[in-house]
Amino acid sequence: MIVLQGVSKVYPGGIKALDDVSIEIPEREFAFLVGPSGAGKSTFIKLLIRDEIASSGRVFVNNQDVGRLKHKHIPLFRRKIGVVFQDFKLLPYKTVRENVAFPLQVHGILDWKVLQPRVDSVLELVGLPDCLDRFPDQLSGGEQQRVAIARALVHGPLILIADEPTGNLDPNTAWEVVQLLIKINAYGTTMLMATHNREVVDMLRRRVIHIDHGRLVRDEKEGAYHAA
Amino acid sequence: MIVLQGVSKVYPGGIKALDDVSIEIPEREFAFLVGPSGAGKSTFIKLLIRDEIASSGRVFVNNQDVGRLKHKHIPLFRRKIGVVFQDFKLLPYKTVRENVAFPLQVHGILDWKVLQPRVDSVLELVGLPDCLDRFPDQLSGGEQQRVAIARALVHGPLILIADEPTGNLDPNTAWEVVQLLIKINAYGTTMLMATHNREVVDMLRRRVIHIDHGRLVRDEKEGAYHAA
Amino acid sequence: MRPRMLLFALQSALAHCRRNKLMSTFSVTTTTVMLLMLGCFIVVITSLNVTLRALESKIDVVAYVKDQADPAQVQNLRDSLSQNADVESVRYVDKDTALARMRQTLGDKAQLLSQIKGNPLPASLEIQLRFASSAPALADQLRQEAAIEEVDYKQDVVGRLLAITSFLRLTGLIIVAGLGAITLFIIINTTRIALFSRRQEIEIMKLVGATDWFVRWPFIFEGTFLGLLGAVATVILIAAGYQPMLTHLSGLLTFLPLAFDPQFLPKLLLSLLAGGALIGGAGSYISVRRFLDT
Amino acid sequence: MRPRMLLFALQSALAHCRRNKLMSTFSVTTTTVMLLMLGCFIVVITSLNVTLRALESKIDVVAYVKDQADPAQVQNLRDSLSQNADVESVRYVDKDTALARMRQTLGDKAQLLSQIKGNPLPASLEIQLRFASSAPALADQLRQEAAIEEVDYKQDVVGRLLAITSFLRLTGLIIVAGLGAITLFIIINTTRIALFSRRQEIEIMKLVGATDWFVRWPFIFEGTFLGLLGAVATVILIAAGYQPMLTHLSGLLTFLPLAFDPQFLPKLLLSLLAGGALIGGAGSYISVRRFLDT
Ligand SMILES: Nc1ncnc2c1ncn2[C@@H]1O[C@H](COP(=O)(O)OP(=O)(O)OP(=O)(O)O)[C@@H](O)[C@H]1O
Ligand SMILES: Nc1ncnc2c1ncn2[C@@H]1O[C@H](COP(=O)(O)OP(=O)(O)OP(=O)(O)O)[C@@H](O)[C@H]1O
Ligand SMILES: [Mg+2]
Ligand SMILES: [Mg+2]
Repeated sequence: MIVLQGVSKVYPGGIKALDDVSIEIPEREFAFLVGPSGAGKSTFIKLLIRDEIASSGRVFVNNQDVGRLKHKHIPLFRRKIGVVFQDFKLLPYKTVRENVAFPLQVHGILDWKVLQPRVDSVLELVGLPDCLDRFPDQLSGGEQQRVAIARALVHGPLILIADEPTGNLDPNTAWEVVQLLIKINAYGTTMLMATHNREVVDMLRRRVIHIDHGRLVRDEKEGAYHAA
Repeated sequence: MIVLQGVSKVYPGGIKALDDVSIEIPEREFAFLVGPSGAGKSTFIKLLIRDEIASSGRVFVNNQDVGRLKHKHIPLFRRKIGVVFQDFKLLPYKTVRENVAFPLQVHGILDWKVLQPRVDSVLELVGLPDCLDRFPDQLSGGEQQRVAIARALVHGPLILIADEPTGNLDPNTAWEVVQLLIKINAYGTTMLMATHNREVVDMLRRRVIHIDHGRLVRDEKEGAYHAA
Repeated sequence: MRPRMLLFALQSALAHCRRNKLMSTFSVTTTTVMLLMLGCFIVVITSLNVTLRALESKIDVVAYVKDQADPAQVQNLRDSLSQNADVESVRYVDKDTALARMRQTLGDKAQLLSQIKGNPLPASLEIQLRFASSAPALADQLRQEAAIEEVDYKQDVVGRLLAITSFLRLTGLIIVAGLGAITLFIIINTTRIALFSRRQEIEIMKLVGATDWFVRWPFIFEGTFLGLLGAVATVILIAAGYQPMLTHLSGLLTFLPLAFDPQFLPKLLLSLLAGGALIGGAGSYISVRRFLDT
Repeated sequence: MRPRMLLFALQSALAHCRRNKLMSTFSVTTTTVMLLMLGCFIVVITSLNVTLRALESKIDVVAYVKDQADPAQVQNLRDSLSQNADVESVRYVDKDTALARMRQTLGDKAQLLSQIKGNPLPASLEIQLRFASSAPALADQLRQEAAIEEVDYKQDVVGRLLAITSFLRLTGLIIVAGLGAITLFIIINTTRIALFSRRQEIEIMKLVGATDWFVRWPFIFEGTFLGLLGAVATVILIAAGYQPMLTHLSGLLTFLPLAFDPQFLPKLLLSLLAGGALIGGAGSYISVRRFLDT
């Protein structure tokens, strides 16, 4: 599903964010991406959705060479992926309802009779049934984060990528969200979650991909947050 | 230092974020503000710096009635406080160096010969010695958060308020930051930290102010994240 | 599916305008001010053109008839002139009328004429032209006629008048074209600046899988809508100000044949509406493209 | 401390312009286009005013002298007229010269004159005025003179000319004032739209303890700087285009006394520079205030 072959990413200014990373994440896997702040986790994720392009090496997602996607094929490619961005990236002038509905609308589902139940149910799942008509800046940090999660889920993507999705959530809500992600993974969605939440990683014992200073330093099938 | 007397906050749309909260935080205290997502922690903090005004009740900070501050007295009032915002609020067109120097410049310290060593040392403290000339959008999430922390510290405020300052940091970096805050508190700065980091709260055993649905539900001298 | 998508884009556009009233107001006022300026100049310059045409039409060509000319020939000439498309009217002034006129013109110096024997003044054909520009050709043609002694049409004055009027017409055209280009540029530039603050929104939409067109349409509709709003305001202002302005101007310039085309106003207002909507939409299209490419 | 703070604000402003080149370019081009438009109109209308003055100065008043008038009296009158500030020149045309002229004017019809006994034509004073507007008063004054039979100054033509020129002057003034107001509005509105995307920055600065003025100064300097840049571009374009334009126009309008004031251009360019900087700075000041109040 996700394959990186000797991928490096150097940002303008010569900052090396990823350094010769090769990895393979098969379909239906649940993988954690861990590493200290500034290790290159978000950069890794940006490469997967072509928010950035690798400086060298190749990135395959869904059997497509992401770096060589034609401009017009990018939207269709991205619609098969759901992403929770570290900085949420909610649309400021759209309500919560419209933000969550957006990935479906992009798919061509424009009838609110069809959209409404799906939006409602996914907001219910993340614990936000009451703020449908508010704008993102009228929500608390954790509420915004959950809207971002809801938006990533709503269209049932093949791959779900979450960048630090519990950073603004209290432990209980964080656990509920993680349970939800596990359930979604169990139904067949490939999961990649960049996180600093040691508790969650240590408890779940799933695959752990550990990067540090842009290098892959550990890749364990049933790993913990810190190296054993 | 911080006194709330029967404070309520109702946002436009009738959303009650704080409900009759009375509390007192004396000078030099280190207090945690905990509660589930949407409990009202950030609203609490916004009232302290007059980012929002209480719908009823009175807020005193530094013996000043925050709600009744005259417009022209607000800047001087705010300069005595350092705030780490949940969403960082870095200035996008200023470099890291300039962002961190800004609170000092606001104080009238404009000479880079004076600014430079202070900015350097505080960035060193938060573990970011190398990105002085980058802009916020060229930093990772955790790096941005640490710049925000550096900016809150740099002018040696009387009160340091941090809203979820470790949400984007790995456990090690988070601990370093917390140690730093403890040290600063030990030198006499009053600390208020809104957090979801159970580990940190449980380890430090400081005062815990717990709010839920806008109500004060627990206030313990040496509390844990969850009620005993 | 396609019309559905456009409807969705329209709804999104209107929602954004409603939610961001301040910014929408700024865009609309810029459009209104620029279109109003353009519209006023078009009104003035169009009126000027009508006035110029009126000025030109006042040009006379006088053909002096030889005393010995054959009256039938002269009559023929009159008839053929009457049928000439360039000619507004022809009048035959016989020798006696000419003398009577001269007497009148001289007033109390008319006794000078009594000292002159006979009538030295020739008969003439006074030809009023539709357009001054046809004067030289007609004069040349008349000079060929056997019955005509001499042709007089104030060559000098007509030349100047034509030079002035064609210069004024050209100037008017240049001004309107120039102001049109400036209006276009300012509205598009304003749209660019306004959209600059929304480049993150555009980026987010693309990251969530929106196609370029899915992103574009709401912006195009928004630009069209705001442009149309600005044009509506302009149209209201011009429609309300047109009549009072005309009356005032006519009062001020009694000696100038200020003429106005009654069918012109609705045409202008419709053009302004279409123009406002078009520029607004096109401006958004162009501006969004810049942020889509990245 | 104070000048230090201004220096800091200036540095911040320049840094922002450098870091946000796209937006700065948009602002500058809007300023340039609007000032260029205003500048061109000012150039044209100022030239028009000079031309109008030239047209007006061509007005003559002719005072016919009584045949029986005392030559000394006439000489007196000539002298006093020469000293009149409104009078450009005075010329005495005696009866013989008048007759000679008439003969010349009549050309091959001059033999008519030989039938007239004596010289019926009066001597006259041909007075060229500096300004047409003084004609009626002077004519009235001359009519009081014992030596003067009659005064002729084409009352009708002068009236029309004065009406036209004063109307054109007024129109020019209205156009320049109107375009000035529009330029002001558009630049300020553009600044508002540009700053709209920076309201969060302003909010952050205030949250960190900046005073209103500490926030404002960099924006004012930025507006001033961008306005000045826009004006510099305008000035370069006008300075480069002025001479070729003049030459072209003069070629086109040989019959019109197109006159240009050589000291006018530097004045205009300086005003544009000052105006651009001022409007830019004031626009920023006004726009920032809106976001400070909240
Ligand atoms: N646009 C950019 N330009 C330059 N450097 C960048 C840019 N984005 C990220 N970096 C740098 O690349 C490195 C990796 O960043 P990245 O965001 O991938 O880290 P991360 O693992 O997500 O960290 P965090 O846990 O703090 O979010 C960091 O050192 C960061 O400073
Ligand atoms: N501007 C606003 N308008 C309306 N409601 C708001 C606004 N800001 C916050 N709220 C609501 O007020 C409540 C408290 O919000 P607040 O941001 O204080 O929560 P919090 O405790 O900081 O949560 P988190 O841990 O998720 O950051 C929430 O229900 C939120 O939806
Ligand atoms: Mg990251
Ligand atoms: Mg919060």
